[in-house]
Parts: sequence; structure tokens; C-alpha cells
Amino acid sequence: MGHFASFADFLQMGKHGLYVWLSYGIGLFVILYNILSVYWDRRQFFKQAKRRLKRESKSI
Amino acid sequence: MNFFLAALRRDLLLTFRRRNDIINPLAFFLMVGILFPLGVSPEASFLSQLAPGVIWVAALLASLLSVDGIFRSDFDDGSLEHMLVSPQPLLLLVLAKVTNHWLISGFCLALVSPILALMLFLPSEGIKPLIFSLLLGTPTLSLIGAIGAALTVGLRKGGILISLLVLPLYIPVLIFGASSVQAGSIGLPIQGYLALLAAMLALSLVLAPFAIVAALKISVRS
Amino acid sequence: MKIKFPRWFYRLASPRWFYDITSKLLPWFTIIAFLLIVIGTIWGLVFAPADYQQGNSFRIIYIHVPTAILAQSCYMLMAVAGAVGLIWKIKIAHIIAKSCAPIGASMAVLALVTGAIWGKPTWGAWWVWDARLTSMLVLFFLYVGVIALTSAYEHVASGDKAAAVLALVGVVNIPIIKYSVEWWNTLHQGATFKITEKPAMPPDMWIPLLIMIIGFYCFFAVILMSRARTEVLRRENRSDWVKSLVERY
Amino acid sequence: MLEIKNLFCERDERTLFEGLSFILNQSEVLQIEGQNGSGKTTLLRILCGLSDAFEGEVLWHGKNIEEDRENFYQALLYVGHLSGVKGTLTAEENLAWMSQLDPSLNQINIPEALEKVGLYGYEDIPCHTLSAGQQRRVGLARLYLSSAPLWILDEPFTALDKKGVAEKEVLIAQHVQAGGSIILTTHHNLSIPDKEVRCLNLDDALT
Repeated sequence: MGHFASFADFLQMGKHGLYVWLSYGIGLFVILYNILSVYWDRRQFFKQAKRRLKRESKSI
Repeated sequence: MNFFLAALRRDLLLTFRRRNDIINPLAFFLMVGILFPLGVSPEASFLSQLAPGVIWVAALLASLLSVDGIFRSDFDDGSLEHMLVSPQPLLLLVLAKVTNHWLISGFCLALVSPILALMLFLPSEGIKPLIFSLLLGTPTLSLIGAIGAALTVGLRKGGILISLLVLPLYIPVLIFGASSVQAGSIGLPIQGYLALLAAMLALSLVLAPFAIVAALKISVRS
Repeated sequence: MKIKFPRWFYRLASPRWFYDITSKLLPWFTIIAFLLIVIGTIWGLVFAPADYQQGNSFRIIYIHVPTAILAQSCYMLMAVAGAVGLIWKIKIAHIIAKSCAPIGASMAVLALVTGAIWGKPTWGAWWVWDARLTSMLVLFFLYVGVIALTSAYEHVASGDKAAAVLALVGVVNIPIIKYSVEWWNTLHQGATFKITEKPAMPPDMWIPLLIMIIGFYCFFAVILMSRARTEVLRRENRSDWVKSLVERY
Repeated sequence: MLEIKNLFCERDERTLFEGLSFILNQSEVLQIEGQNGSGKTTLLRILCGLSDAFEGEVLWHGKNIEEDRENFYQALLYVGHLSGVKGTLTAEENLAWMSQLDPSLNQINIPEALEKVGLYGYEDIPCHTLSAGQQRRVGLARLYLSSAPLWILDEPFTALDKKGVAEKEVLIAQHVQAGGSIILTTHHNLSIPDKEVRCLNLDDALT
């Protein structure tokens, strides 16, 4: 498997497994956070806009 | 030029009528300097190593403390509107205000800095570099700080925000200012550092007034 | 300041046009970003050789460097967009500038955190006042300042302009900050070996890095466009096309 | 002289005015009317270049006021809600500074102007000891000093007594007679001697 002899080796990354996997984990977290924040932002806008449209159509 | 002097005269008059504006930054400067021996260690050899950085940080904070007031009262009482609808060049007006701020903060701080230097056991070779670096560095702080002040003058919680905006921009001045004192106190040449401080002053003198004017317009027109 | 632009330029300035064109572009960028990042990650984690000095901790480079580069270029983009918005009063430029800030800040955080994690096995400490890390930290604070200033203004247009002025001031300062921090760094500690400066990497090391960099740029484009799209909707919420969009949602 | 073209402005998601155009000629008084919150102050600020939250154009002698900034402000006297009077300065010092800012104010007449607004004997007292009405009158003293052709006055009569208002009306009449023009807002019923006041109602400007 590529550079590593076994899957266990791969997980261990020499002695640096903790650091490498921590970095990639946090990297994944930040990427997901960016994606999700876009999603939440968009959903929130549509919710508010819907409510607003309802309110305005009532008041007319 | 006449207008610049008239504006400066008015600002100085306003400051001298309210003496607190002059005393507060100085008292703050000395207080921060005194906190270090109390908080860290009163040992002379240790303090003398710390002194250049501590004095510069204290000066920087003292300058920052008063920078929020540059435009605040003029904004609140409508003077700033008068200035914007005046045919006089705003750049000169802004320069006068920054000069006034420098005179009451940076200039006075440079004058009293030897007191703090003595209390923190800064080697006597370091005192001259300290004064020179403060004289050259603090005008840049005033100019950059005025940008922050102009950007936040229309906001209610501007006072806290301004330090967030301005402090990162102060870093180069701090580095070169403190380094020059450090170098001077161990007998190394300091011309290079002072030249860099002067270069930064020149750059900010050319660019900052435009940013300040733009920011003031944004603040008043919002 | 009055420059006549060709017609397409003004169309570009129209929020609706932006919304339409990005909905066509987004899927492509998403696919490319996803593929490149997956390929780059696997290549970097599995197939790239370990560094002879740093061992496997070197693999952190494949996140650290792309995010660090992105954090810096994102600030440049934000400042340029802000300047365009200020000078030619183009709405979409302000929207893009505003959408840049949180992405850039998150990238700066990621670069800082991965840098710190990388520092532990390399230097034996989580934080070292390395010049790059320090200037990245300052960059992060610059982002925080821009975000805080934008949100402090109640009037959106003024907040945009204020943030643009601040971003421009920051952009003038970034090289000065970088240079001064580097200089300060060499002054205070002897030449330590730098995290990312490596003599001639073998292709197996730098090709995945290049892939990751491009992949992160595409990812950035995706997030930037999506954020800007929502911002466009929010600002145009009174126009008919947004209203009909909302009704169909 | 002052021409407004197709002005559009909205505030807090509410349209204040739309497609607003008018021309202010020489020797004309234009009173802006409208309910509270109809955008009177906003309009005046736009005309002075103190607000840019609008679309449309404001022209002074055919030139955009942004581009012809110096000429326009040379010709403008603006009295806003805020007096711009510094509490730590005396009335005389305040007016001296204002005339530095605005060269169309005649510095020599300051004592006379202070007397006319009823502040005789208060020249060298710091303004923070004056009442709010007196402070406002310090700002209004500029009207007696100004040779600017265009006056834009936002509620100039608040904090004035009947006599004061009548005097200001005479002053306005003189200004108009001399070829100047005025835009103002006021809740007061204007009666300018020998002059008809043009009115613009902002409530009607909304279609």
C-alpha cells in the first residue's frame, strides 16, 4: 500500500500518527464547517424571506 | 498651510482646555510600565532586558488609548459635518488632528520615557535611542490609529473595536522601535532601525490621510 | 475615475447575472475541487515518500501550505474587490469582498493550527514564534478586524465601504508586517530550520502538493460563490426574481 | 442653480422618495414638508453631500456636487440638527473657527452677529455654560455672517422665541432679495415678507 508496508503502519505514520491525523481531522472539520455554514446561511435566508413574503401578502 | 495652522491651533486649544486629555495617556504610560516589575520581577538585570519592549508596548497602548478621541467629540457635536461641507481641504484638517494627537500622546510620551527607562533599569546607552525611536515611531501610530478612529467614529461600541482594527497594524512599528532600543542599549548602531521607522512614517504620512478622509466620509454619510 | 467599460463588464456587475452564471459554474468547480482534494490527500498521505528528517509528520504540508497560501491570496482578493467596489461602486464587488472574509479567516485558522501541530514533532513545542506562523497570526487578526467592522455597521453599504478601506490599509501593511516579523525572527533566534522550506522536493512530494493547492483554490471558489449567492439574495430580496425564487423554494 | 435629478432613496427597507426631481432657482425659498420620518433631513443631507445612500444626481450649476466639491461648498451654508458648537470654546472662538472652515463667513461681524442672536455679553464664556437654546443660537449666528448664495437649513427655528423667528424671517427675505436661495424644513408657518414660499411635500413624492 503505497509508501507503507501495512495498514497499521499507515495509521501509525511512524511516530507521528497523532499529529498527522489530528491535522487532517481538523482540516476536514474546517472544510465541512465552510460547506455547512453556506448551507445554513442559505436555509436561514429562505426561511426568513418566506416569512416576510407571507407577512407582506397579509398586510396588503 | 494657514488653514492647517488654524485647525491645529483650534485642536490644541481644545486639548488645553481639557487637561485630562494630556495627563491621561502619560499616567497610563507610567502605570503600565510600573505593572511589570510588580507583576514579573523587580530584579534589575531581568528588567533591563525587558525594558525596551515594555516601554514601547506601554507607549503603544497609551497612544491607542487616546486615539479613539481624535474624531469622537467632533462627530458627536456635529463639527465633523461642518468640516465635510467646508470648501477647505479635508486632508489638511485631518493632518492637523493627527498632529494634535501626536503632540499630546507620542511627543509627551517620548519626553517622559526616560523616567520609565530609569525605573526599569534600561542601560543609559539605550535612552537616546528610546527617545529618538519614540519620536519617529509614534507619529506612525497616530496616523494608523486615526484610520481606525475614523472608521469606528460612527459606531456606538467603537472604542473596543478600534484596538482590534489597529493593533495588528502597529506591529511593525513596535518591532523596529523596540529593536532599536535593544540594539542601542548594547552599543550596536541604530541608524538602520531609525531609517526604517522614518520610512514607515513617510509611507503612512503619504497614504494614511487619504484613508482617514475616506473613512470619515463613510462614517458621517452612513 | 470615469472609465468606460465594455458592456459585459457592467453585466458582470449585475447581481442577477452573477447569480445565474454561478449556478452554471458551481457544479463544475465542486466536482473539480472534490476530485483534486481527494486525489491530493490520498497521494500525499499514502504514496508520497516520508521526509528524511521529519518523517511522516511532513505530510501535514499538504494541508498547511495550501491553506496558508489561500489565506493570503484571499486577503488580496478581498482588498481588490473592496477597491473595485469603492471606486466603481459595483455592488457585486462588495458582496464578494464580504464573502471572502470568513473563508479567509477559517483558512488562516487552519494554517495556524496545522502549523502548530506540525511544530510539535519538529520543534518539540506546540507554538514557536516562527516568522511564518507569526505573520499568519497577524493575518488572522486582520481578518477578524474586517469581519468585526463589517458587522458593526447597521447600514450595509457603509459597512461594506468601511471594510474595503480597512482591507486596503491592511494590504499595504501585509508586506511590511511580513518583512518586519521575519526580520525580528532572525534577530531573536538563530537560524532554525524552517517548516516549509525544503531543498528540492522530489516530484512525488510536490506534485500532490500542487494538486492540493489547486484543489483548495477550487474549493475556495465554490464556497466564495455560494456565500456570495446567498448575500446577493439577501440584498436583492425585494426584487421580483428573488421573490419568485423564494416562492419556489 | 441647484438641480436634483431623479432622486431615489430608501431607508430601513422603506422607500423615502422615488424619482424626485426639482430645480431651485435664484431668489427662491423652498420649504420641504412631510410627516416625521418622511425623509426631510435625509433629503437635506443628500443635497449637502452628507449622505450617499441614494441614487440619482445633485447638480450645482450643472456640475455634480461630488466632482465640483470645492465650488459647491464655497457657495453653501448648512445648518443641521447638530450645532457643531464646542462646549469648551467661547461663542466667539466657535464662530471664528467656523469662519476658518467656511471662508464665506465674514469674521469681522462676529460681535455684531452675536448681539443679533441675543448673546451680547456672552462672547467670552465657554459654551457649555450656555443653555441648549443659546448654544443653538451660536450656530445660527452664522446666518448673519454668511455671504454664501445657497442656504440649507434643517429646522432652523427650534429653540427660538417668536421675536427670534420673526428676525430670521426678515433675514431670509434679505438673503433672497440679494439673489440667494434657501431650502429649509420647519414645522413653523413661514411668512417671508414680499416673498412666496415654494413647498415640496415629501408625502406626495411617494407614488
